[in-house]
Amino acid sequence: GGTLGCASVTVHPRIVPLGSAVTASCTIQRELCRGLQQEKVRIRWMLDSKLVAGSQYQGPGGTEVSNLTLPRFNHTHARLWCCVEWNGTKQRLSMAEIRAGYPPAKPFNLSCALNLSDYGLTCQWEQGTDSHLPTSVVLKYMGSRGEAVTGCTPRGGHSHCTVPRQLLHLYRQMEIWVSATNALGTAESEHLCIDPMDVAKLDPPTLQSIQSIPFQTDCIALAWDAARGTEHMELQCELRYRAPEDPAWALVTGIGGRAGTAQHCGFLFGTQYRFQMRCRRNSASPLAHWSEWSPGRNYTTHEKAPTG
Amino acid sequence: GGTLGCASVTVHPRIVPLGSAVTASCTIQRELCRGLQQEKVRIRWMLDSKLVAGSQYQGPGGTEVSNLTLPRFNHTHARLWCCVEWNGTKQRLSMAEIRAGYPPAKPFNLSCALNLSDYGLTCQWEQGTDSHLPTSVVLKYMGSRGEAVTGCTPRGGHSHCTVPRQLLHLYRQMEIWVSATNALGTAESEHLCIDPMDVAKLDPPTLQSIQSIPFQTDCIALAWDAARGTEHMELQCELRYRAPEDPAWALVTGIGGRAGTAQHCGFLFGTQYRFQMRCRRNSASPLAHWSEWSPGRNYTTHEKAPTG
Amino acid sequence: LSGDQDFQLFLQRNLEFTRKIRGDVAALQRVVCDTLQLCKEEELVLVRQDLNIAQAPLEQCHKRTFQAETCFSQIRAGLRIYHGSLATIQALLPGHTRMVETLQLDMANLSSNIQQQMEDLGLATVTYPTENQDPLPTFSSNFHHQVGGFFILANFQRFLETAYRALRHLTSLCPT
Repeated sequence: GGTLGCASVTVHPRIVPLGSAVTASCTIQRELCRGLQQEKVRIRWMLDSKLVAGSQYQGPGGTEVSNLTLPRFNHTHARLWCCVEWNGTKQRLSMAEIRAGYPPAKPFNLSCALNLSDYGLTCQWEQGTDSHLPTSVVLKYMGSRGEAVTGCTPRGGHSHCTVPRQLLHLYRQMEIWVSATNALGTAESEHLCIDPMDVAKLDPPTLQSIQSIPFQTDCIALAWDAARGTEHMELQCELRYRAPEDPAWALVTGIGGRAGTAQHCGFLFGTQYRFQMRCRRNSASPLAHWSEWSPGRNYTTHEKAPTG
Repeated sequence: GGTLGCASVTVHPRIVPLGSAVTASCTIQRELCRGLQQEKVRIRWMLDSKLVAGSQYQGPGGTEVSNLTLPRFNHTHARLWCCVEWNGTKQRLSMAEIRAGYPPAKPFNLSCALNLSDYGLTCQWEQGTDSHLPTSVVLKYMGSRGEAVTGCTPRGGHSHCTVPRQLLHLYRQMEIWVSATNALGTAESEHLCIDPMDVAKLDPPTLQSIQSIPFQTDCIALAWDAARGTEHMELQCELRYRAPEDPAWALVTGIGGRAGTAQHCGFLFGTQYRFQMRCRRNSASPLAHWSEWSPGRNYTTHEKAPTG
Repeated sequence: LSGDQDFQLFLQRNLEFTRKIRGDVAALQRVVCDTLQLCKEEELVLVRQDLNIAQAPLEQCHKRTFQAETCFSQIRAGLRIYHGSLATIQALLPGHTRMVETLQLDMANLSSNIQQQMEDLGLATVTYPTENQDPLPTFSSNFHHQVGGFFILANFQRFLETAYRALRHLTSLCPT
């Protein structure tokens, strides 16, 4: 680095792990420095605005050289100035920037969800500790010929991005991971092995109607519609209900298929219950996402007829 | 027209003024219609999905022809189907689309403003009544050799667009207008004759300081900065002020020049006033735009000293 | 062949995928009906004879002596033909380009899912060039172009129904 003219600074390495040593050398070619010819060349080093001592000696071909070692460099970003004393001033003749930080932390908690309106696969992750260095983060996946392909690049330091439908391959396993790279190294998150459809995020179902089943049963029948865009899917749904004074929701699992109707018994008579439902795609994958709970719907069961 | 094969429909004209007459004719060349040879050809017309009666006769060369007149065509867009009865069904053999509407309305309320950050000239206008026909709208201006040049084309039905700096000629009068064209005609807005600089839209000035002028006067002195990017302009500014209980703003006009300071008297003592200022480029053109009012600034005038 | 767990997963997934594609084709047919007023096949029997509309053969998936390898190959060949024909639809429905492109993406994915499964099963497969060079059909009039589009979708819907039955038939050949 530095100019090859009157003075040049070389630093090695330019980007260092925080706290490690940095060595620099400044070479002054007196004959190329106008106004410096007669003067005795006294080289001074400044780290940002702090004076630091180097060791000066005569180099080859009448050059003056000063070497400097910074044993434990703990700035994340600093400027090393090579100056000479001249007319009572410190003349800044050359400069090199030094950066320090850490190799990128391993991204973790990678999770993805397929948006069914545009079939984009949005993945998010945790970045881990800041490396203090410019770090490029990219979401990658294994292409059909086994090569790593870039799915998407998060914008401006975000830790999520969306792989567009065009790059996805539906109904087939894909290997996907986050890769972070800076001057000091690369780190990869766990590799997720998913079929994008397995992580489809469904909109909630809609509870259409709830009725008590006549002739004094404690059962109700409810009808629901699955979210648009899921007509072709096998769904697995859950119902929860609760009377105002109930401490917790009661849960009915395993409501399946496309039927859109379900029956359940064990309700108190003449009691107002609040019902909600949610669904997910019926798949073996543990990563499958439940939809949000549907908007709640109240229903008061019929009174029990006076007996005898 | 339709196909030259088995059946063809001709309509005249294809685009008509709303409510006017449309005549159509359908010609069936029996020998080219596979499956129709033996049948008695009964031609039926359908306007979109409504049956309409035509008059059928034998045309030259063994063809069957049906003519149709729609006296007052009042659909803006319709499909005219030529069908034949066949095996108990109406076979659609040919189709022609008819559109109806009005010549474009004359665009009005054309106004333009020059944006001083990118020197783009943004013009907006009112489109007038919908012509119901595909209409191309273009902002035009008179080029240096007197020919009409396209300044910009509004996107997707908007009624504004921006002439980029490269096409503009600053500090020179230009003639600019909107031209709307569809199949039934062309309409032009009023022609504006402006120097783009005359319609510069300035950012508001900033009120820097307001002080009572000492020694018991009812005057105040205020200092303000004109917006960035107007340093080379002669400005004309206005000040308005108001005490909380005042019904309306008081207006001080004719604050001019570059001075950036002004004085005004007639204020009550010990009263909190709210001040705002706006400026425009000092030009003869009545079209010059005032900037928005600057952010308001409160100031309480000093108390009147007890006399005697 | 069909007792294998992976093959079962392949079948379940791609049965759903085929249902999805059939749904998307039906949606396009509704658009053609709504915007072009072409809704009923029986009204277009005569004009159809003036047009030569691609119809992909699928008899290997019908036959009593059902043969997965040849049936799969015919499904893939058909998907390719209809993938190309959809360009005709795209030109007809400029406002629905994304809908057609998404359908084409799904068709390409389904075809390569089948190809990969055939390779996993050790069956011979064809690899098609990515770009489809088949020339697009030309139509003598805008009306014929619209009717051509209508029949491409109708034929493709029937093709998908047969393919779906073939895949379902495979699931029934083995205990799930």
